[in-house]
Amino acid sequence: MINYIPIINILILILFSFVMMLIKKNNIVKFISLASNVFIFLLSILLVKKVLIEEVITLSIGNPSNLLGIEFYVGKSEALVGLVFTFVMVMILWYSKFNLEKEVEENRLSFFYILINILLASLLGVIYTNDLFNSYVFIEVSTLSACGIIILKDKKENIKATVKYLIMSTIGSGLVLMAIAYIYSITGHLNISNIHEIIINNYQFHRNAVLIILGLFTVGLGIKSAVFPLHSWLPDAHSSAPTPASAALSALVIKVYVFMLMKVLFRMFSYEIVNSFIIMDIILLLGSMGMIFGSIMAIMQKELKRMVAYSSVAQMGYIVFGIGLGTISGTAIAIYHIIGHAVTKSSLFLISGLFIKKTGSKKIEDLKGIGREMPFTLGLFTLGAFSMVGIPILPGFISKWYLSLTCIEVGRVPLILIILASSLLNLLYYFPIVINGYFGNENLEGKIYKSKKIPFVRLLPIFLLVLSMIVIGGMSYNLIGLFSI
Amino acid sequence: MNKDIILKEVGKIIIPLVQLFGIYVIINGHLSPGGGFSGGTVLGTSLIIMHLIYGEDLVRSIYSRKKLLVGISSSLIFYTIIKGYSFLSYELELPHPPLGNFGSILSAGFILPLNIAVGIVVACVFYIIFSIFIKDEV
Amino acid sequence: MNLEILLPILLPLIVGLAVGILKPSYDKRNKIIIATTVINFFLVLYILIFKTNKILHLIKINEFLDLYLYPDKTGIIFAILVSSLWIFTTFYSIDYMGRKNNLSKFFMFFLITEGITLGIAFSGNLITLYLFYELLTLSTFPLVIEKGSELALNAGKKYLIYSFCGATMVLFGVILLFSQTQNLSFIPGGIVGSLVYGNKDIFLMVYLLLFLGFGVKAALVPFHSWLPSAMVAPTPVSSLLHAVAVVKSGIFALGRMTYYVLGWKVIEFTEGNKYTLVLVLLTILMGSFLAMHQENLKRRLAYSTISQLGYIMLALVVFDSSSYVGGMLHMLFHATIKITLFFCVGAIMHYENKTELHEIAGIGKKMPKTMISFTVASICLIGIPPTNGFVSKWFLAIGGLEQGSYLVPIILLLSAFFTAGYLIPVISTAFFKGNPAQEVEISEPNNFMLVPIILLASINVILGFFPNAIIDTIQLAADKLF
Amino acid sequence: MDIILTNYFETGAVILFGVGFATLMLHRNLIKKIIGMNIMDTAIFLFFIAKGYIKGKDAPIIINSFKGVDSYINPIPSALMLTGIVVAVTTTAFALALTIKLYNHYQTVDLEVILRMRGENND
Amino acid sequence: MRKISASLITIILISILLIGVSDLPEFGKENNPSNNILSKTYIENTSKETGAANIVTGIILDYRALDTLMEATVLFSGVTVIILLFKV
Repeated sequence: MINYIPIINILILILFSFVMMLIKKNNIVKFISLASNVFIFLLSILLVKKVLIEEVITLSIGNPSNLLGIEFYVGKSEALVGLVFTFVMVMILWYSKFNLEKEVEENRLSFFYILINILLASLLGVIYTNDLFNSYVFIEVSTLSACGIIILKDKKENIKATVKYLIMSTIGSGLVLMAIAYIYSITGHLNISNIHEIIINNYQFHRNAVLIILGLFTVGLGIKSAVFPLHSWLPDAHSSAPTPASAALSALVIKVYVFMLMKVLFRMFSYEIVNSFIIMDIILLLGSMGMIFGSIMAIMQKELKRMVAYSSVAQMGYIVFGIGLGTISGTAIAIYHIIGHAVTKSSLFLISGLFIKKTGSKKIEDLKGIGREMPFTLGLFTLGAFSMVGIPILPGFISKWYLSLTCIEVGRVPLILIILASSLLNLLYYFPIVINGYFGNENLEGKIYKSKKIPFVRLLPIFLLVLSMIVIGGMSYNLIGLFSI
Repeated sequence: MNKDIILKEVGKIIIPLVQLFGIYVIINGHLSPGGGFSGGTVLGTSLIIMHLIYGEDLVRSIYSRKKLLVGISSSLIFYTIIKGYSFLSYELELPHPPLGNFGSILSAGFILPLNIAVGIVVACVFYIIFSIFIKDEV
Repeated sequence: MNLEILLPILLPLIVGLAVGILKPSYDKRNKIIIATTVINFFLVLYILIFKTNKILHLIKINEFLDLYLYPDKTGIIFAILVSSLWIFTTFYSIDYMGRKNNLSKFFMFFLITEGITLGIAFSGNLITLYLFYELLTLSTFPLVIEKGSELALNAGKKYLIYSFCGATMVLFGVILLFSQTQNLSFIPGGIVGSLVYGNKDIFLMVYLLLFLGFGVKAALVPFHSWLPSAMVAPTPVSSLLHAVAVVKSGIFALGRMTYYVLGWKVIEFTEGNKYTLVLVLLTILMGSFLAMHQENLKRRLAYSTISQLGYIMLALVVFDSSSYVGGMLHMLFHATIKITLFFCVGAIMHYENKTELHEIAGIGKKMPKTMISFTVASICLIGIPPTNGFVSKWFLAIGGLEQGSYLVPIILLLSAFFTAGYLIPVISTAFFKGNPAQEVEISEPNNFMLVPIILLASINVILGFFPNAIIDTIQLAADKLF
Repeated sequence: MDIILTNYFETGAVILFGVGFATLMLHRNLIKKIIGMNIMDTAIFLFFIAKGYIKGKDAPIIINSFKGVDSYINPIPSALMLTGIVVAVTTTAFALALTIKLYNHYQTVDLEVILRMRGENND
Repeated sequence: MRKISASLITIILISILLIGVSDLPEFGKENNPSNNILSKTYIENTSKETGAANIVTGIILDYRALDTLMEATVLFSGVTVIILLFKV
């Protein structure tokens, strides 16, 4: 029965989202969605325990044979990523239970919870599934529901951003579907493992086709996950959305597509096949460019949420960089960075939401002296910033360190300079907020010390997120050992 | 819009036929080409024609938006529960539905009810989307 | 399990946080702080006596993030220096900072910095040292910008950016080093050993990266400009930062790197010290040369610090037993001397609020004890026998000669003249300028300030006469290395 | 090269895909962009369906009696594309809804104009 | 300028995809890799196991029902989002 937890999770989530549609009262809707997500979280813990015992769980849905049915493949990395995603989603829901009313009208509130359930279900589906077409369907669901939580706010910016996002990601999914058509026509399978068995034998006969398939997958999934040159939709969408929505989008949604890309590259094909094509160098280049230019763009921003959004472009650069190294350790670090950044970036977004609510302005320069009014909150923000900058023991440092070691391992030492340079750039845009928040007399004058401070229970989700960030950093050695595709 | 007498009279004849055809397509989904989606589209189209010919109030009086939403949600819930049952039935050795005798309407286990549910969903969704677009507000 | 090693690090941290959060009243706060620093000094002595060369494992996250403390002779000498000078600074700063409100934040970071500096002293491998090094930057930053003015903020940001660039270089070097030797612990003679043969260039790169990276905090010449601009900080802070905590931590880290991680044989093999020697000599000359042109007294002392640090770094690029001894000696002596000078200048600033050279004409009549201590300290710094400054420079010169480079003594002599050149004017202005006719009533600073000054001055003299005890201790440490 | 002519079905689908892509790129009118998106999707469906076709075999529907495994075409692409079509329809509906909303806000469906109109309405 | 670049991108895309097409197996042949054991098994088992004469319906509602369920969810979320969009 425990083997079937992945599909049970997804079914429960969408079932309760259907149920929520019938209910009028917002409080009941909130309760149902929080309860279902917490339940999912507990189930995921069970799943992780099970997976840690027996390496891999594969279950085929619709038919006992994995040839006919749709197969789910839950390895350690899938289970852990799913666990972290559910955890982050629960925290986001907990936060929005208190803070969403300020941003969204009363009669739109219930839709957020409906769409969040569908979104989480689709994300888990993309993570767990081992079937190409099924993952395409899940990706479409996630796109639609992501657009939905962006337009919760009825502003012109949101609609514009959503149109951009929708058009871009439709192109992306079109390319993905094209790639699936190609791969189906040269292998005749949809199950990734079965495709692998066939492709390792006959990829020499279709080298062009395989290269085009790789390119289509990379571009298509790259558009959706805002890999650097294709990121133009991300800042508008993520900064105009209501805060919990942007936390979910920036921490979870864009990661899933990279995870899918990893599956395609390393499980459907294999390290040897992929490294024998030029595509990996291109991916590495994109990752490096993302690390640098994303940070530079972030430095130039005036609005807090836009800055954080651009910083996630830079962080996606790290993940793509890890993929592009094309080694097992590189993949492990990429997955580790997915987890660590999911936790960090969600907490940063939620905290900046609190700041914006407090100061009533999106601008960064209005945050001066915020440390006098909400010192604890800014302290949490500082911890997140430390992780981004790379203070030891925090996840950011761990990923940087291992990425550099892997660079040396594959004999590409100069790339370390890019990693370190981007971490210095992170310093340049995260620390001014902290410094101007805490220090400087003319910043602090006129600020009342802890004026009507937030009750701790409202800070608890963010606190838990930051705590789990530290834990993830501390357990990094054990974690990275577990990750593989 | 001006409600033309010819339209109304032809509609009286055509709309039941269209709906009948939609239902036929749905419940023959497992025997002949078609199925829930095609049939549901036909049904939704019939609602749209009704809306266009007799105006919104008649359709609203029969199928209010609340009813439609309830229809969508409840049939989706039904769908999910049935599919959850059959997904888990392999693991738990639950009994399979009777397949019936091949080729008759009442056969093929869950497929017929699922088709009906899907048909309801598609029809309601299409009509809701159309009615929102034509008034461009809820 | 030697948990006691953790005590001198944890105690100031905890007390500091407590002070910062609870915000006790003025008198209670002063009592707490003085008690803490004094107790800490004795804790360090306790470790010196009972816990030398004992290991305390903190956490082992993975094969490289293995944090442990290992106080050996060198580390404990540094720790004693830090904890003793901290006591004087505490007394001094209690009077200097006065009764301004929201000082509890200042004293919180003041104590935290002591804990972290002791952590640097005790850390047992390079990654632990790196961790404390980053934390030191973060904890001293609020002290630098304590005034909170726009100028202070900019100076602080400059300090932060310089330090983090240095730390990044260090990180790069550490990563390269780790990828070669799967080990970062401190062993006399280095961990590299025979690995250097074959991949000489990588280790040259590692050495240069680490030297420049740590050199940022040690105010090596291309990266020295944060030090004078950080003079906006209040005097106790700048005396601590520039005489004890920060720059000496940089020097200490450099020493660890040179003698305990890479090992001087390896560096000599890679011939990296040829390049760094140039930088060091440049530091000595440029520092003292620039110091002569400063009107502001504190800036003058800051530049003099830069050049004096150059002396100490000589011991890290001229690999010889006696030059090592000289470097260590100068590390201690310069600390005491420079902190005395800073205290005197600070006293003048605080009571007369005069900061420029020409303003202090005739101040020698007004506060004679202070200025006499200043004179004593500057004589020591110039290095006229039989003061302590002379002793350390003597060892340095010997070391240079034994290595057959005659450049070193020449530079030392030259820079001694420069030193005289920028310190004598202060003294002469203080005593002999201004009209001697008018009578001024003597107004010395009160005892909180005066006692540390006089004590430190006399300590300098005493050390100048009886340096042997310390020399022998350092000689023991040196014999392990050479 | 001749294979391109042999696979005329895929070739046509790919060219149609290009036409849709060009429509999406070139036109500033949102409605036309959406039409381009639809053309792209349709081209992909065509491409996919073509994978299932085998010369001279029947649709995969058993009329009276099962005529053996080798007498039916490959049913999988059809099954997949049924799903794909519905997804495309929903996306189109959503895009059209957004267009209507934008038109109510800006009184135009020209995406360039709309995107230029930021700044003055940063409410 | 936009037009030129867009048409260039399109032409490049088409040509790349056509290179891919020229690498694919021939159209309509029986021994293509896509007509493999998988499709044969579907054709053989669907009518027996699900009792559906329409093999496609059998596949989408029984073997690959998860796709269909998700597709219904797409419809649901689509209508949800549209209602949300026009809610005033």
